[in-house]
This record gives sequence, structure tokens and C-alpha cells, in this order.
Amino acid sequence: MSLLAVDNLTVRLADREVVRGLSLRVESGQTLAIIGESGSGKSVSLLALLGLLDASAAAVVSAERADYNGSVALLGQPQARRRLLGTQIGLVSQEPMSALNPFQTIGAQISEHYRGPLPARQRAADLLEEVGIRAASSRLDDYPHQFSGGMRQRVLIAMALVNDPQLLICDEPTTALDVTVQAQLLALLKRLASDRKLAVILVSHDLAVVAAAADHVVVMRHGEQVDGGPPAQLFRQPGHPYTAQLLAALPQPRSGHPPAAGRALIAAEQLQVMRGSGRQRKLVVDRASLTVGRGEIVGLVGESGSGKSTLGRALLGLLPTSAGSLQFDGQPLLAGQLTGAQRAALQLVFQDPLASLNPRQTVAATLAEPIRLHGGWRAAALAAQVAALADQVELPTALLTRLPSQLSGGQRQRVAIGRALACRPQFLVADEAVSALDLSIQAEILQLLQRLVSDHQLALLFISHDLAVVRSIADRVAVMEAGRIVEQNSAEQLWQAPQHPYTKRLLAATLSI
Amino acid sequence: MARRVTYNLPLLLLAAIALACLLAPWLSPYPPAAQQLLLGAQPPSVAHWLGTDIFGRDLLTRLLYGGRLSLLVGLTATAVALLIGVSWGAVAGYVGGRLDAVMMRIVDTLYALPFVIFVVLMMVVFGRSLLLLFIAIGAVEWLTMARIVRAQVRAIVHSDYIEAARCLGLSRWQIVTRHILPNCAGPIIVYTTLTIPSVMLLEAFLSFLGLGVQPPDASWGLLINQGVETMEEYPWLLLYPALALTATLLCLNLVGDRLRDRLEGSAVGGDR
Amino acid sequence: MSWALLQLIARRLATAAVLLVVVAAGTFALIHAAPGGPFSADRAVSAEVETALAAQYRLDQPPLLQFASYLGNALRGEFGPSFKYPGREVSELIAAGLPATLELALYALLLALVVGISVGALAASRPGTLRDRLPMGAALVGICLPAFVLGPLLVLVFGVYNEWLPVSGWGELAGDKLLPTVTLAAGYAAYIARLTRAGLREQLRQPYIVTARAKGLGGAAVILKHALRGALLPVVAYLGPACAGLIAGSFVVETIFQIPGIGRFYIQAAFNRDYTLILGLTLFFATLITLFNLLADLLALWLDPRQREAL
Amino acid sequence: MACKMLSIRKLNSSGALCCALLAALLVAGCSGGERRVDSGTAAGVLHWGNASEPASLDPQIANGVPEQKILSALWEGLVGKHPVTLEPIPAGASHWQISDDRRTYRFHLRSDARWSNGEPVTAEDYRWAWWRALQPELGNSFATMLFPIVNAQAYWRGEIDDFSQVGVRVVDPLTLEVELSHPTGYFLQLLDMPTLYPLHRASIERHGAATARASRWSYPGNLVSNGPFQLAEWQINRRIVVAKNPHYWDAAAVALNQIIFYPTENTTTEERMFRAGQLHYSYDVPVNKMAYYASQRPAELVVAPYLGSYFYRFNTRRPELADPRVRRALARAIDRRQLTEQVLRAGQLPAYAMTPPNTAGYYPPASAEAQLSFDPAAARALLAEAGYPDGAGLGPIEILYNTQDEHRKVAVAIQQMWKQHLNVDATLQNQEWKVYLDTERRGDYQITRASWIGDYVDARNFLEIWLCDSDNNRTGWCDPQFDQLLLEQLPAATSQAERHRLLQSAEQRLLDGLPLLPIYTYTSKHLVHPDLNGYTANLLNQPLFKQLSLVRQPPALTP
Repeated sequence: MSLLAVDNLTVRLADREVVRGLSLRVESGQTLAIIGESGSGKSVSLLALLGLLDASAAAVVSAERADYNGSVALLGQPQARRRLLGTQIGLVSQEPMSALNPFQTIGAQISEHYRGPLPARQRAADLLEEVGIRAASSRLDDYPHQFSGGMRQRVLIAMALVNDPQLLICDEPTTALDVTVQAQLLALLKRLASDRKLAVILVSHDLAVVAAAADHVVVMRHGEQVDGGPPAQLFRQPGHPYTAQLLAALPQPRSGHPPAAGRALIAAEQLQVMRGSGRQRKLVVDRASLTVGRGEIVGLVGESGSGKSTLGRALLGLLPTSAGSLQFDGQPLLAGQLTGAQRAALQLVFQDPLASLNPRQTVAATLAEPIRLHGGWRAAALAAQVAALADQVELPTALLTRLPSQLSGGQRQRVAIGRALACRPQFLVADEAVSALDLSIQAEILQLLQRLVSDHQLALLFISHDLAVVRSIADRVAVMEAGRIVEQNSAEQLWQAPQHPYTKRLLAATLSI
Repeated sequence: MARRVTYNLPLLLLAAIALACLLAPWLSPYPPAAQQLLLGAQPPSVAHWLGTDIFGRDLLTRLLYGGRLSLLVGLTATAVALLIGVSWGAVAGYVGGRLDAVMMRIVDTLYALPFVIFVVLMMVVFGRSLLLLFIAIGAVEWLTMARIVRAQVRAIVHSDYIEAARCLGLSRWQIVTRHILPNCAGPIIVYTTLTIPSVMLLEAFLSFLGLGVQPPDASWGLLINQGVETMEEYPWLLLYPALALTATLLCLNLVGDRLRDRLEGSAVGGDR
Repeated sequence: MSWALLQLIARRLATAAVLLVVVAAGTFALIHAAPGGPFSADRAVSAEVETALAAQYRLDQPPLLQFASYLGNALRGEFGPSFKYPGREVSELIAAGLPATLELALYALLLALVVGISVGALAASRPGTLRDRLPMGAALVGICLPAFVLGPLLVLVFGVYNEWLPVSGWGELAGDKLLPTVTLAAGYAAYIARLTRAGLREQLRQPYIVTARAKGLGGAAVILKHALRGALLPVVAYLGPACAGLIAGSFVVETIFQIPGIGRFYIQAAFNRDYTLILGLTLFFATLITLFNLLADLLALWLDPRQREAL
Repeated sequence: MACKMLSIRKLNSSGALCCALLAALLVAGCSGGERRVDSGTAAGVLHWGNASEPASLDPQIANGVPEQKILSALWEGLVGKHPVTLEPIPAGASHWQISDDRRTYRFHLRSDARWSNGEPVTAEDYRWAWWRALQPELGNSFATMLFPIVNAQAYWRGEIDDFSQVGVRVVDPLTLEVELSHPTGYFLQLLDMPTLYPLHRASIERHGAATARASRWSYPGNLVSNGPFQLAEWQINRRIVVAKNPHYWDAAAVALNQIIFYPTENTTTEERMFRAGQLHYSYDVPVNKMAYYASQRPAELVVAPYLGSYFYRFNTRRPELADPRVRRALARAIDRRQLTEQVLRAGQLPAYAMTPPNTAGYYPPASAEAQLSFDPAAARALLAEAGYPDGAGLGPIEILYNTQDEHRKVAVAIQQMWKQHLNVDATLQNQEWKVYLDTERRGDYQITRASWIGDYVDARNFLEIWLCDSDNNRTGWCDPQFDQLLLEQLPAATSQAERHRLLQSAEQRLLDGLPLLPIYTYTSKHLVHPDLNGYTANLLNQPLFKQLSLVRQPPALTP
């Protein structure tokens, strides 16, 4: 008998049907993965089942059947359902940075709802140990902000396990984490599932994660279940075009040889960058040397905090360097003393397209600003220029009058790229430019970037933590660890024969289907 | 449509009150100081819609003229607070670093000053000049404004779109005026709508202590204060001014709340 | 941590000390710039008397010297004799009025906090319902109703028309503390209710609330154990301004209810040009507000571990 | 009842608990209303509204009316005043003799007069007190009251160092002889003023120098007085309690056990206290409440003429006001009857002269009313005569008053009358008390509000402020003939009739010169509880506490 059996679940939020006809079966000791892009209703359906949607969301939830362990009707018996929460069912929710109460020690949070016989602190320490936090008992009185993202995710898992539940629901447990941490966490989940005979529901948008962890996969799109099956079978023979489409959008290793690199457009030699002020001032980029040539795409990989964004900004002349030399097109580049032409030639595309756009400016105004600044265009020609720019980044002109909040993620990123292009740049830094995007959109943006590089002979520094993406786009790859570039090679060679142990570790942790 | 009207009711009412006060010289049927001593303290009637005060002055007229003064105090003092607060907060927030630390330290320190007490003292010492009242109240209220603007600017300065603007090569001035200030406008407007009522209340408080505006001028605070003394004999002298003040403050608060909800809604709602 | 905390307190106290000197100087300049002196009266005081008095109170010395000696004495805790009340020391007057004022402000603050937070929490737990709209509407009206209107209204209803509660006094007749406390607290209770509600709504939107609910905690437990702490941060931040407001409010309430506190002294002292009393009271109020701000900051530190970390 | 209301309040459990705790703390019993007057009447404790916190209880420093009330309960001068007629009555002195030239007074002290510590009151106590009163460093603003005594003024000014040259002589412990520089009809009245009360030297010197202002001798436990009551308790801004003095020579006649004085600054609050049964006597009555008491509870409202004049000062140094015709025109354009009856509505009497009528039998010149009465036509004619036909050219005139509602009402009304009858614009300027005093003293005004409350019942007290070098004149008006009448002729007067005639001619000169604009004569108004017996209003608004008693009255029927 299934631990959790759901038939034909429907969720309406404020008169909009967000989940339609979802059916799930979860067995003990098995991991069920729900996969889908943002807005597909995967998280909502689970929260609705558990009654955890915000009261103000005015959710209407119905299902033909939603039984836990064959005994509790989740939708029909809200009191009984609440008793299950935290005892029989554990939830590891999204966003490890904010899913913990910032005002309570983690020890208190873990053991808050503990019902067992052990002393609460003892229990909390044991669990922390189990999820792989070292010196657990000494960290019980620490607050969430004193832990890293991966650690917080572990704390959340420990918290979910406190009453030895039978079902663990993990909502995007690894999304914001570095690859090495991700691998550790997935291993942990696997271990727990087998050790404790746990049933696990894993919600994710990452095919590779799902492939690595799940026994059974459900594919959701627009609130409906479109496909399902064991991952090995599903990913080999997709049952639905959408699944196939998702698979096709996975970044593929770049085929063909890189073009012969021309003269370096931007060249950094032994660059050092400090950040912060006063006592908190520290070296973030340590003696980094890097070149990017015209028409070349250089990938820069590394885990969070390795200094890759700082290096990217330093190369753009946005941050002062404390040592080393930096040349652009043969001319020295000094932050704060850039000529107008240099400023225009060095542009940046950000990770979060929404945050990088002024929320009060329309698309047209955003695109027009750099044109007006650097071109001296006349008003009549301005509209045409903006339209041409939109065309270049494949943005429908109908969207020009909209505000960023009225656009989709991919459209926003196109606007951001268009804005950078408006300056007619020669060197572009894309800082995690596709990390926040859904798989299919990510593929489109990557294509766009590649086309622009070849069309305009741009030099592109592509910064990402996602090695698969870098491999799919970069000609050359530099690996950063703790402020230093530890290895630099052509993409092909790097993947085939990594030299540095860190590179090896990174590659080993990378999941693939 | 009807929903829209009820939603905008506070704003409409506010506009009506402000307009009526503004047009007082043309709207009011009597000169503001015209007394009929023999007709002192008449209850509301056809000739005097809201009755007359103890000097036989038409209360409606007094209320309209008083509203001009109260609103003027509210607006001017808020404008002073706005001017100081926004520039202070914007400079501290944008420049950041040591200057920011020093400027905000000054604000923190000034917070601990008994400003209300100073206003009282100043009103005692320098007599009750309206101008001084504006400046004094404005000088009290700018601190919170500076904090709000600074926090907002700080958040915006570190946002990606400001970095993008800097990367595009915009000058500081262009960045501040085109990108930062427009995005601070929301909280500034909201706080402004909430400052006006608190200023008007402060003026009423000073009136209670006998430190408000000078007769024969009257503010709502002064009218209420006089009304309180005769609330048993001539209740309308308290009722209508209190109603006018409370309604105005209520509307301002409601408008401020709505604005804040809208701004928060747009910031959160766009994301998902 | 505690070392950093001590440092913070020491730094704040040092700033406060400087500030108090500035306050003293400002007040001193202000009152001496005011027309009219402490001894002027309707009935002309003859020149002989005036000189004799000025000499007795050292008003014949240059202002800077006067200020310097005042500061020196103040450091020793001597705020000088009152001008208006000969034979009374300023510290004696403050000591006489302080209990009532402090008690009044404290009760009002307590009442405002208890009522404000519970009403705000109640409203936030069921947003949009009558349980939310009714008290919040009342709170909005409460904010807009000045104490000098509310006070007399309460007095008339509860003290005069129905002789349930005394109309004046403090600690003399049974129940005479109730009306002044309610009068002073009403506006703050209303404001705190609004702050609490807004803060709670904000906190309840945070992801960690879902985590708490996923533990099987009920609505009340989620609010009390998890959301309230964060929601109280704005309330705590408001305590500083509230303290200043309560002191100003005590001027009004003490007048209406005939309460022998120091608030009543202040306005009188300013009108009477009782230089030493004004100075003493202003300094005292400034110290009180400064300390209260510090207390509020420490409270915020206690509530919010992240702020503690940033110390 | 309040308890019930609070408990009904719906709050969540923890909130309700806290609230209940707080309520318990605040109500502490919830016994319902307690009427202080009822318990007070039963215990012989009089609850007395007394306007403000006394600055001091040193009779030679305290100079306010509220202080004077308390002092009169604590002390007794040589001679008292009859509570109705204000005629001199024996007090500290059982009898006295006046010499034929009416310059020497011989007072025989009661042998049974005692200080509140039981020591006898002696003539030396008076002499020493008067010596102290004449020390300038004490800052006694009423020292002038002693000036009728030979050489007192010279001593005070420092022209004489030897106090023995001042006309006060201790004949024997129970006999005090006073020599005046010229006959002074009102001298006996002065003896009832706090400045002339005897002082207990030992108890004063125990607490510091005799002339130190900042002395603690006048605090409870330290203060030794000779009156019907002694100081029992002084809680700042809360209450002053005086208790019956067992050593008082007439203690048997004193009915009250205690009087509690409350500093009721806010008259609105005071009235509510009275209505709620917290006071037997109110210091004042809010104007707006007059009608209610007059019609509903007339027995409790006591309104009586008061020895005080309310007037405006003209600054005669200002060119536009230098012409007496302008001043007269302004004075005649005021309808005082309308002002007092319609605006002020507290029984004030329209005034046409400086001195209130019937000031110890004195009346202002009979022609005064005719000269200043309301006559718009005459006023306009005068104005035209002075060169301002129909008010033209007489720029806006500023009326300066100290910030207070009552003054504003009068000023607003007068402003309107001038506009209506003379077409003269007036602007109103109010200043806070001390600022107003300063402005007035510097002569930086056109017209100011002013008032004068009589210290003793004699017309001279009202007229002397208009002397050329009087500090209280402040108008720049100076009439040598007026000075001469008051300073030279008046002291020489030999009979009451002659004296009154001289005063009348002086007042006539004043009204001819018109540096002032008489407006009304004050009234005193109080709310008096029916239980309070023996209270009668008088011209000086000064009760005789030893005669008051409290007797429970059946509750008045209030409709």
C-alpha cells in the first residue's frame, strides 16, 4: 500500500486553477521526484496537500483521494493532518536562507516539536551529527545566519527528521547550492532514505538532480502532470514531447574546435582586488591573470565566494585594483579614469534580470538611455535605434512600453542584454546570466549570446557556477578557487584532463543524466 | 466603478476638504472675524450651518479658514522635513562609507533630543510666529525621513540596476536623479502622507499648551482646544472641528496605507 | 559578544554625555535670549530689589561664566535653586514630581504595549475579517484623536456624569490612575497595534513561517513563538520616539488630571523663566529619552541575533 | 462598574491576563466614586481649590494671591479685617491707641497669643519681622507697604543704616509703638498683609541667614506661625495641608480641623473636581459654566465685586496716541455694557474710572461715567477734531495682551467696536506673560491690556501707579499737578471727606489726561459647597478661615 496516495488533485488560487488532476503514489523507501519549470505547480500542489498555503491565498483544494498511509484523508481531516505534520511528515522547504527562523537558535528550532523520550538538546545534537554537521553539540546555540547555505539546508533536514517521520518532502533542496555541496546533500538524502526507510518527495527543476536521486519521476507543466516514470526510462524515451523538449534544452558540450584566438582584447596580469573597508577589507582576487580575445568566449567557473564576480567587475573597470596590470585593447585600464569610449565598450549582464532593470523604467526607456548617452542620436532616430536593438535581442516591439515587472524572466534578460549592446560594447561580462532562468529559456539566451559574439566579434567572459552550461558555451575555461585562478585551459581539454585537484573535485561533483 | 470610488474615497474626501479650505475666502458666507457678540454661541441653524462660536463668529467659516492654517502648517512643515530629510538621507545613502556612518550617527544622536520640548521652549521664547512653528516642527520630523530615504537609497545603490547604470557610464547626478530618487519616491510619498497628520497633531498639541497660532487666526487644533472647554455647553464647537481634523487625518492615513499597500504589492507581485 | 555590548553602551553613553552638554548649552542660550526675566512681575519690582536678586542668583555675571559654573555644579549633581520656588532645589522639585510622571508614563506604555500588541496580533491573525477591520479602524481613529479631547471626554463620562472614577489626582483616591493612564495610552496603543499588525503580516509572509507550520504548530503558536518576535522589532524601534512622545503627552495629561508630575512644571517653568528649573528639567528629559533609546536598542539586540552579530 | 466593563473586554488569553493585572493595579479596589467633600465635612476637613502651587510660604517672599490665602490661615497680623465689612478687627493686638495727630499707633498685644510651638508672641517678633521685610536682598516686592512708617523708605533704600531710626519701637514685650511719617488712614489695613505678619526669629535663623531667600524655614516641620492653623504637610503640586493650631489664642473658636489647599491650575478641571465632589470651594469658575450654575445651582455660585480694575494703557509717547482726544475717542467707542454682559458674562461691572466704586467709601468723580460712556457720535467727532475724520490716517493700532482667553475676548470685542464705530483698524498681538511684561516695560507698544488689584481698600492704591516716576505707570503720561495732589496735598488731609475730595480731584486729572482706558471692575467668582458655613464674599476676596465651619447639609435637589 502506498504511503501517500493522491488522485486527481486540483488547486485553485484566487479563481485560477494552478494544479489540475495531479495523481501521486509514494512508497516507503522510495524517492519520488516532481519536476517542472517555475510556475508549473509542483510546490503549490504539495503545500496545498499539507494545508500550508497562506490563508490569504484563498486556496480551494480538492482531490478524489488524498490518503496518508491509507488512514488519514489529508483534505478531509485538517486536524488529523496537522497532527501528521512534523511527526509523520517532514518538510524541507525551499530557500534555505530564509526557511529558518532568524530569531531562534537552531537547537531550539530543531527540537521545538520533538515528542520523543530523549533530552531535547541531545536529540538535536544527534540529528545534526546525522546530517553531517561537525561538532554538532557546540553549534546548537548558534543562529541560522551563522551557517552557510548548505549547512542551513542540513539543519532543515535535521529539523524535518526530529520525530522520525515516514515521509520527507524536499522542495528544491539544492537549488541555491554549489555543486560540491549539492552532491553531498543528495548523497545524504539517499542515505537517509535507505537507512530510515523514508519515503521522499523531491521537488526540483533540475533534471540532473532528479536523475541522480529519484526512483520515480513526475513531470509537470502548467499545473498538469504530463509525463512520468523511472528516470532512466523517462530520460531515455520521453513519453511526452515536453519531456523531450526539456531534455533537448539541457546544455550540451560544445562541439567543434574553438576559433583561433585573436589578439587579446582584454588582458589582466597578476591582478589583485580588495573589497570591503576598514577591518573588513580583504583580498578577494589574488594574482589572477586572464585574457579574452575578440570573438572568444571564456568561461569562468568556481563556487560562490571564489571571487569570480569580483574579477569580472574588475575587468570592466568597475572596481579598483590594488596590484597587477589590466589592459584593454592595448591601453591600460584604470577604474575611475575610463574614457567614455572605454566605458561604453565594457558592459555587464547580470544574474537576476529583474534586479538589474530599473523597475520604474519601461523597456524602451531602458534601451534608449545608453543610446542617448553614448551616441548623440537625435530623437527621431532614437525610436528606430531602440526598435533595432530590440530586434537584435529578439524582443517583440510590442513589449517596449512595458515595465520590467510585466515581462517574463527570459524577456527581461533580453532587455538587459539589449541595454548592454546599446553601448556597442566590445567586451561583455555575463555574470551568471542564465542561472536564474528555466531550462528552455536558458538555452535560448545561451544561443543569443553565442550569436551576438559571432555577429559583433565580442569578447565574452561567461561567469557561472554551472559547469554544464559553461561547457556548452565556452571556448576556454578558467577555474577559480578562493580568489585564485587555479587552472585555465580549453574547454575540451579541461573536461578531458583536469589538472588541478580542485577542478577534479568540481567535475566529479557535477551531475549529468 | 463603484468599487473604485469607495477605494478612492479617502483621497476624494481629502481633496474636497483641501479645496474647500483653499477656497475659503470665496466659499464662506461670512468674513472670518465678523462677530455678532449678541449672537454668541448659536447652535447650528440655516444661517450658520455649523453654528457660531462664543463671539458669534460663523463656525463653518472659522473651520474653513482654520483648515487653511492647519493644512498649511502640515504641508509646510512636512516640506521642510522632506527637504532636509531627503537630501540628508540621499547624500548619506549614496556616498556611503565613513560619511554615511557620521551622518547617520548624527541622526541617531538627534533622535535622543527632546525636540518636542525644544519646540515648546522655542514657542515660549520667541513668541508664536507661524514661520517658526513650521520650521520647528519640520526640524523635528526630518529625522525619520532621513532614515527612511537613506535606507532606501542604500538598498538601491547596491542593486544591480544602479551598477548597470554605472557600467553604462551615467554620471552620479544622472544616477541619483534618474534611477535612485524615482525609486525612493514610493516610501517618501507614503511617509509624507503619514507625516502631515503627525505634524497637524503636534500643532494641536501646541495649541493646547497655548503655544499654537495667534488669534484671531485659528487652526483646527486651536478650535478643538477651545471647543473642549465648552464641550458641555456648546458641543458643536468641539464636534465639528474635531470631526474635520479627525476626518482629514484619517483620510491622510488611509491614503498613506493604500499607497504603501500598492507599492509593496507591485514590488512583490511582479516577481511571480 | 558581551565585550562588544559593553563597548556599544560605553560609546553611546559617551555620545550622550556630549549631547547633554549641547542640550544644556542650547537651552541655556534659548532661555537667556528670551525676553523677560525670572523676577519680572506685573507689579514693578524696584531696581534695588532687582539688583539684589540678580546678585543673589549670580545673574549679574557674564553668561559664559554662569553657564560654566552651572555645568560644574550639574556634574556634581547640583542643579541649583529654583528661581520661582525659593528654597527649593531643582533636584528636589524633580524628585517630587518624578514618581507620578514616571508611573504615569510607565503604566501608559505598559497598557499601550499590552493592548496594542494583543489587538494587533489578533487583527493580523485574521486579516480582512471583522476582527481585523474593527480594531484597526478604531486604532486609526485613536491615532487621530488628541489626548486633550479624549481626556475631558473620559472625565465627563466616567467622572462627572457617572461618578465611577475620580476626575483628578494621582494616587489619592481609589482608581484615580485609570483615566489618565488610558488617556495617555490610547494613541500609543493604537499606533502599536498598527505596527504590530503590519510587522506580523510581514513576518507571516516569510518562508520560515511555512517551516514552523510544517512542524504542525497551530496558528496561535506560529504567531506567538515565531512571527511575533520579528514583528516586535518595529515596535521596539518605536519605543524611543514613544518615550519622547509620552513625556510631551504627560504635559497635557498632567494638566487635565491635575497630576503632580514634572510635566506640569515644565511649561510653567518656561513661562516663569525659572532658568534653573527649565535647564534641569530639559537635561533630565534628554537623559531619560537617551537612556530609553539605548534601552530600546538593547532590546532590539536581544530580540534580533543578526543585529547582535553585526555589533 | 468599571471593573465589570474591563473584564468583559474580549482579548486573547495572554493579553487578557496582562490587561486584568494592569487593571487591578490601576483600579486597586474599584470602590466606585468617593466624594472627598462628604468625608471632609464629616471630619472637619475643608477641601479648598487654590489655583497654583505656592512659590513660597515665607510671608515676605510669597506675593501671589493663592499664597496669601494660605498665609492668612497660618498667620495673624496685629489687626485683622472683618470678613464682610473689611473693618479692622482685633487680632494679634487686642486693642490699640492712635495719637491725636494720627501719626503714632500703640498696639497692645494679647498676652495669650502663642506661636505654634507654644512660645508667646512678643512685640519684638513684629519689630524683627519688619526689619527683615526692609532688607532689599530678600527681594520683598511688598516692602513698600511699610513705607508709611517713619524712615522706613530711607532705611530700605540704604540711606539710613540704623534700624532704630525707623519708627517702630518695642515699648514692652506686649506693646509695640509705630510712628508714621504722616497720617495714613489705611495703615490698620496694612497690618493684615503678609509682609507685616510677625515672624519667629529663632526658627528662621535656625535654617540660615535671616535674609536668605533660599531658606527652608518655611517648610513643614520647620515653620512656626501664630495663626489659627499650622502647616502640617506640603506635597509639591499636590496639596498643602494646614491643621488646627492648638496654641492659638482663639483655638476654641476654630471649627475646622484641617484645610487642604489644592493647586488647581486649570479652572475647567477645577470645576469638574467641584462637580464630582472633590472640592468644597473653587478658586474660580469657568465663564462658560456661569450660566449653568446661575440657573441650576444658584446656591453654590458666589459672585461678588472685587477690588480690581481692568483697563488698557495708552502709550502716550506714540504720536498717534499723544492727543488725548484720540484716546478719549477710542474710550468712548466702547460699549462696556455689551462687553461685560454679552462677552464676559461673569457679572463684571462696566468701569469709567480707575478706582472701583465704593473703595472704602470712596467713589470716583460723578462726572466720570458721562465723560467716558459709550457714544459713537461723540467719539467720531473727537476723532475728526483730532485730525482723523472717519478714522482716516489713524493707522492700524496694535493691542498687546498677555496670552489668555479672557483678554483675547475683550481685545477682539474692542477691535470690532473700533472698526464698527470709528472705522479704526486694530490688530491684536498676544505675548506670553513675561514677554508681554518686558515689552510693556520697554514702552514698545501702542496699547496694552493691564489690570490692578488693590492691596488694601483705599483709592490711593489705585491712583499712585499713575505718578510720574511710578514703575507701574509705563504710559509716559506725567501730570505734575496729579503728583502734587497725591504726594503733597493728600498726606496733609485732616478728614476723610477732605481726603476723598482730594482723591477725586486727582482721579479727575487722571481721567482728563486719560493715559488709560477703563474697561471693567473685576468680580470674584467661586463655587461654594453648601456644607461650608460662615463664608461670605468680600471686596478683597479674602476669607477668614478661623470662622469657617463645615456642616452636613441635606443634598440639594438638582433638577
